[in-house]
Amino acid sequence: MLYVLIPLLPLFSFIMVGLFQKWMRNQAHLICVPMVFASFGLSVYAFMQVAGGNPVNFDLYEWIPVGDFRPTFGIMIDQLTASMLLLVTLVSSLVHLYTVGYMHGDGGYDRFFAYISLFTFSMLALVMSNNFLQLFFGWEMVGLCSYLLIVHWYERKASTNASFKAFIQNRVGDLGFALGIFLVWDTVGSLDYGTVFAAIGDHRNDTMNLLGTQVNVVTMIALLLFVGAVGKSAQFLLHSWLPDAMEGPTPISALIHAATMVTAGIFMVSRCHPIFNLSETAMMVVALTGAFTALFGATIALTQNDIKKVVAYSTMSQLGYMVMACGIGAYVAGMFHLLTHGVFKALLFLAAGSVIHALSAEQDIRKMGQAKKYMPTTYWTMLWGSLALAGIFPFAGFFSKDEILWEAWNAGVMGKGLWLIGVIVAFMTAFYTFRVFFMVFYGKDNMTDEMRSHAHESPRVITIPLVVLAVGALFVGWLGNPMFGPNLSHNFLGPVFNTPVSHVPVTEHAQLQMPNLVGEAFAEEGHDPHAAPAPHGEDPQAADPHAMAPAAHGAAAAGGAEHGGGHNKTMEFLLMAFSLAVAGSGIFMAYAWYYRPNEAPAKLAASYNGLYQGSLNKWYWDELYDAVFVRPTVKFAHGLWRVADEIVIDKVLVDGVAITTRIGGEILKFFQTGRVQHYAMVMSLGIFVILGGFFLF
Amino acid sequence: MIEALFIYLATVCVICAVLTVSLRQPVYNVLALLTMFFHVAGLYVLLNAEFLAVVQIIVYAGAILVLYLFVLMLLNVRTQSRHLHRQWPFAVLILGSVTAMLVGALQDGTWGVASGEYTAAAIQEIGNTQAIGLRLYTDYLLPFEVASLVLLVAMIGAIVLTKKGLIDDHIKE
Amino acid sequence: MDHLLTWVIFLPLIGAGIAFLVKDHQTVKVLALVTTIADFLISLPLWMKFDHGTANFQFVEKYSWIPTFNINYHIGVDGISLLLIIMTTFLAPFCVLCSWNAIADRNREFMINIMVMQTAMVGVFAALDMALFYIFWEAMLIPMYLIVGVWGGVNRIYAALKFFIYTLAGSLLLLVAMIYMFFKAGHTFDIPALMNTPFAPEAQFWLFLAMFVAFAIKVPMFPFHTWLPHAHVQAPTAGSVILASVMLKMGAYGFLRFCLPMLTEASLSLTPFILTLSVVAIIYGAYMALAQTDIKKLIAYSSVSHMGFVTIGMFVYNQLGIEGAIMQMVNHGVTTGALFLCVGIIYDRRHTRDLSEYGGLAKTMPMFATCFVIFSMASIGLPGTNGFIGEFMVLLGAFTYDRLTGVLAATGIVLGAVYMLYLVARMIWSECSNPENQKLTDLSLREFTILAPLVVLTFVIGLYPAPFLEVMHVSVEHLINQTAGLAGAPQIALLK
Amino acid sequence: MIPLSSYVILSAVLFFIGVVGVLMRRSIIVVLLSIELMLNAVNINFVAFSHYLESITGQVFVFFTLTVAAAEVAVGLALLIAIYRNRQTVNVEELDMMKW
Repeated sequence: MLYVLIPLLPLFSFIMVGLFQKWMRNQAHLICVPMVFASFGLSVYAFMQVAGGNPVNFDLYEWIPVGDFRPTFGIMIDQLTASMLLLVTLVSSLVHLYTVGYMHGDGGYDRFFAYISLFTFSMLALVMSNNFLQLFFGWEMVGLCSYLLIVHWYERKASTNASFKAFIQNRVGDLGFALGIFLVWDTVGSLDYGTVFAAIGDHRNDTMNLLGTQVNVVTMIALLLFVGAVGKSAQFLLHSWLPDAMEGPTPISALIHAATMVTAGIFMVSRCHPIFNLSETAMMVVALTGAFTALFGATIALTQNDIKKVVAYSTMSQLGYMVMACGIGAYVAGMFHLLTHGVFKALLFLAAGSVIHALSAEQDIRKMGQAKKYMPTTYWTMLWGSLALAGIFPFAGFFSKDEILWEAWNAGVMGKGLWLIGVIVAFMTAFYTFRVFFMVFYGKDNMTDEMRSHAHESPRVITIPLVVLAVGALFVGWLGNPMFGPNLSHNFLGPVFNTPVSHVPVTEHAQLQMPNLVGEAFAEEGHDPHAAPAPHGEDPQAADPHAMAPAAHGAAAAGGAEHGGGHNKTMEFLLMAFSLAVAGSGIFMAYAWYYRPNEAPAKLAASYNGLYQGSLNKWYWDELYDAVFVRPTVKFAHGLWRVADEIVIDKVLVDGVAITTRIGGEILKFFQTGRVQHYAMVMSLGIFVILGGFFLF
Repeated sequence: MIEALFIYLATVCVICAVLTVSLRQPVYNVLALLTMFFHVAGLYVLLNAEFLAVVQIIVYAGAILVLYLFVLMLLNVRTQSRHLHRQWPFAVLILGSVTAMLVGALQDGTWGVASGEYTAAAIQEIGNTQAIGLRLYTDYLLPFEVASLVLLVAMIGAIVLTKKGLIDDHIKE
Repeated sequence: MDHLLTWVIFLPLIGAGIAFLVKDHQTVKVLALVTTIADFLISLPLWMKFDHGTANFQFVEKYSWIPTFNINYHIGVDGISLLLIIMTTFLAPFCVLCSWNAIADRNREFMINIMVMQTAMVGVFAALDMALFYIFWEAMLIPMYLIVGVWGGVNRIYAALKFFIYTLAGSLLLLVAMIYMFFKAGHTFDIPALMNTPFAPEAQFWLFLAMFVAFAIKVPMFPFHTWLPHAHVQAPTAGSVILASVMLKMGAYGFLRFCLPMLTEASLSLTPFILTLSVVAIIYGAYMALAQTDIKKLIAYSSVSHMGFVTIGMFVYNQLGIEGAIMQMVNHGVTTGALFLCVGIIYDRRHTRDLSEYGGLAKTMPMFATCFVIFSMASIGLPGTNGFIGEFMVLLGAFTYDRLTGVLAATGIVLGAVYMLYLVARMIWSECSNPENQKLTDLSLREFTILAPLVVLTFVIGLYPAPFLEVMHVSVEHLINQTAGLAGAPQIALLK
Repeated sequence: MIPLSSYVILSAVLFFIGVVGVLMRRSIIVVLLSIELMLNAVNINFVAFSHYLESITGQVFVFFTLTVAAAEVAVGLALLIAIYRNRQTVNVEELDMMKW
């Protein structure tokens, strides 16, 4: 029951700050920061418990008990949840700390703290859920928090619009997600993970009628759930809210729109892998969506000039990577990338925030340059983050990204294509990351005098989280290192995905009887599970780095490539070297063009103006949505209101009845002459009619 | 014989009725009605209702129609250039057809069964007047009293309505 | 307290009677507040002593009233009406409080109206005799007509007249149906007896149509909704609250109390028709709301949309759907009532309902903004707030009954968010450019007292709805069993 | 023997002549006369039925009809005088106060 405190502590601080706002004001962090750190501490404890083979699953209370429908609020902590817990609470703690400095003096200081605490609670409720409805609860709540935080500076029109957009696009995704949940309930009759995952296999051949065609129910479920992931993880078609969300303060960009909330989609797909695994079609859709998003985001990121936008598009692109990984069944790789990405992307955002903070809230990289001398800590941490993102050995991104690429390589014909996309994206990623980096810290000094005079290194509360994350960015990747020692990420996460679908042993309303695989795995290798979160990868123990990979595939229907043995190992190294070279060339290109002021980019842009404008304008996707959805909807609504409602229904039909009555009255008025004989005449007429009718019929 | 008498009486009744409603001068109307009342009395005699025949003449001819004549003289109403209402053709047409329908319908009706209680012979034996009186003052005593009350009310009403200054002022206001 | 329910019904009327004798406005205000609060307090034992284990009516009182027509004073509650009664008594004090200063003219009469209104409303939910039901049902119109017509806005006469005649027209058909049933059921208006009377299917069809018109106007369902925006816009705040929170529920309650159990075959065969109208109402209402610039109109149209969920829930004949519909009724009462209260609060300050006049209220009225956003989120149906519970249950119920209906209705989730957030964005966020808005003061203590309990209730229902749900389980099961005995409803199998 | 239907038909014809009189005359006096005519037509019916059904009750009712006729004449003529006094007319067409 101690685990209940993990989400409840942030909730408590939210409530306290919310209720006693008046007395909190600028002291809000005094409650929030300790609470979230305590939550982090508990998460570490929980992680160790899980690693020690004590996963938990229990219900707190029944939420909506109606007949057979008995969803609960419950807590389930398995390996997947535990690693998410760590990520969420760690990043959240650091962001809380960072916020103390970053938001200092802001009018909504207390409000901001309240909301990020609420967000932390919601995100924890999401990942710790043991059923779909609580997942949905967290899912929507994080959306709300994201909304409230984007609109933090509500007086800016852009913030308001961005928040609106974020909420609506998320809601569209949530609609799909909700429908997916409905279908799960309708198919299985339960929303509890354990029950659903255990029973979904029995329905693998069920079909349903979709507008006249028979489709597989499980595919339908998977696709609908994935729509939710598309919305939340800003995948292609529901992606355009994420860059706009950068209107919010930078800490939340780091926390919500990089490290945690946007990864909920990947988390959900991983969590629901027993469903996805059953449907090749769904997996293919997932993989292709992810790959396309990765490419799409990267192409846009190439030309953006707003420092946060670049990072945002890069986030989108990386999320695409993770989704792609899920789509080929490489959940472990996806989750691992999620974790490493959470760390280094949060770092990048926070560092970018530090830059912005230091340079008088300027976000346009064209107006920066030579910032290195003002902020050494930021410089170094950002460098580490950029290296991690670019995928340079030995930083985190290298391991996780290459694992995805490797899994893709092994995933059949389609996988090869995905691999190619992945490599191209990797090149772009390296390029645009260092484009920003060089333009900010080197290049031509385009700062105004005023900016320059205020430029300074950020205070401790800002730099400490940066440093912590930078260290993390350096080491966290080694957890999934495929070369030396055991691949800890696979050892730890693998069992979740490895477990045969029909045997997921989560029992309803009872303590979870998780297979003790994790503990055994660690025990066999003589490993100290308690040290798992710490960066220690150089354990020289011999272990097959792919021990878990086939397992991950075993369940996967899409990634059916068989692989194993020495040949693959060589191949893997070759591919690693290749992608390293690709990333390196990307960095070199950025160096060549942006380290010193250079005409080359402008020339290139001029010669491919169409492409350049397209990328700069996000391939006109906003304009397209505006023209296809927004404006027609508004126009249609207005038209419908004016014509259908006000005129047809109200005036013609409803008031029409009244007017007809009135006209009738006006006509009948003339029969009211006041003369007795007329009345008598009408009576006679009546007699005539009655008698006539009587005789006729 | 009786049939001939009936035909005569009925024909005169109808003609007088038509005259009553159609003649221009009110006095002629009254006189036509008077004629009709006499013939109705004749019909009553045909139907063995001698008492009623007498009452018909005394009350209707003697009292009611005389009252009309008094009023006519009292008011001295100008004869109007147009004595018929505009809707008269419709009235004649519609009611004419109604009458036609009724006449058609009533041709061969059988209504009720003779009770045999007051056969012509029985009435003759005790006398028409006594027969009515017996009925009126026994079974119909209460209606009879009510009728007298109606007359009383009518009398008071007539007085109140015609008395100058009682109603007129109100109406004028 | 043997006659607890009678007390709950007639206490406000007694209060109104006393208020007639008192001339002082201030005293009457206090009297009204005390009466309504007392009424709420004595209605609580209904809930606490309610036996969850039986579908029978409880707290029944039955006295012969008009023996000639076998009309009885017969009242009682079951799981379906209990929550609605509690909700009615719960909201009444807020109506009094929000009219405390807002109604300057003839305040005393206003309070009397509110109290009379409450008697009629509780009476409708508690009546177990159809004639009694009808009397309360119609009696409700009079104070509402006065509230809109006397204390309303500029076009109040038009709105009040439209409201009155529209509803009355529907009610008359109800009367016809009622009299027919009276004769068919062997000269009784008794609701439990009528529930056990089988009516011929052809007769049911016409009876259902007659009742449908009456109830659909009140709900209001799609083509019968146009009185609502007018009435809402013109009504004073308390009037809007009562309208939205309680009166709209009467129609839905009527469907549950009469159509489903008494006219089961007709209900089943006309289900596709009702579901279609409901889906149209959800989507159409949302689109209408989107086009509004008048805050009250926007919320009024949102009510059309939300009540669409209620009617869908009732006509899917499963426990999720029907309980969801009842929850949705309660939630809509709380949430929309609260939204109207919010609008009233801001209207008292600015005397305009034009959305373009507002903006940036978060800056000048942070507490108000917080409450408003909370209620908006509840209206959107965010998990954790009350709105989610009803909406989700209804949608899930609808989805299991007929997938297409479920899917189409679920689009209301998105559309609801669109118009509600549009309202929030225009009103609460964005720049506080209007100088009038910069002078606004935040909630007073009185206003805070009004909103705070509603905020609490929003979350209580949202996070722990079990106490609200458990009272209705058995009654709803009973209702479903009544319908389940008959042949399955025709399905619109487009997605099945 | 004269059949009952003859009397009934006669009565009906007379009655409707009376109705026509009520409908088509402009003078109140003649309208009242027409009403007397209708009453008489009814009386013929009563008496005829009384005779043919061998029951004296019909004749008793004629008696009552007579009373009503007398009362009607008294009140009617009184009204007529009152109207004439106020409006100097006995023309029914000009009396449209019932419109208000």
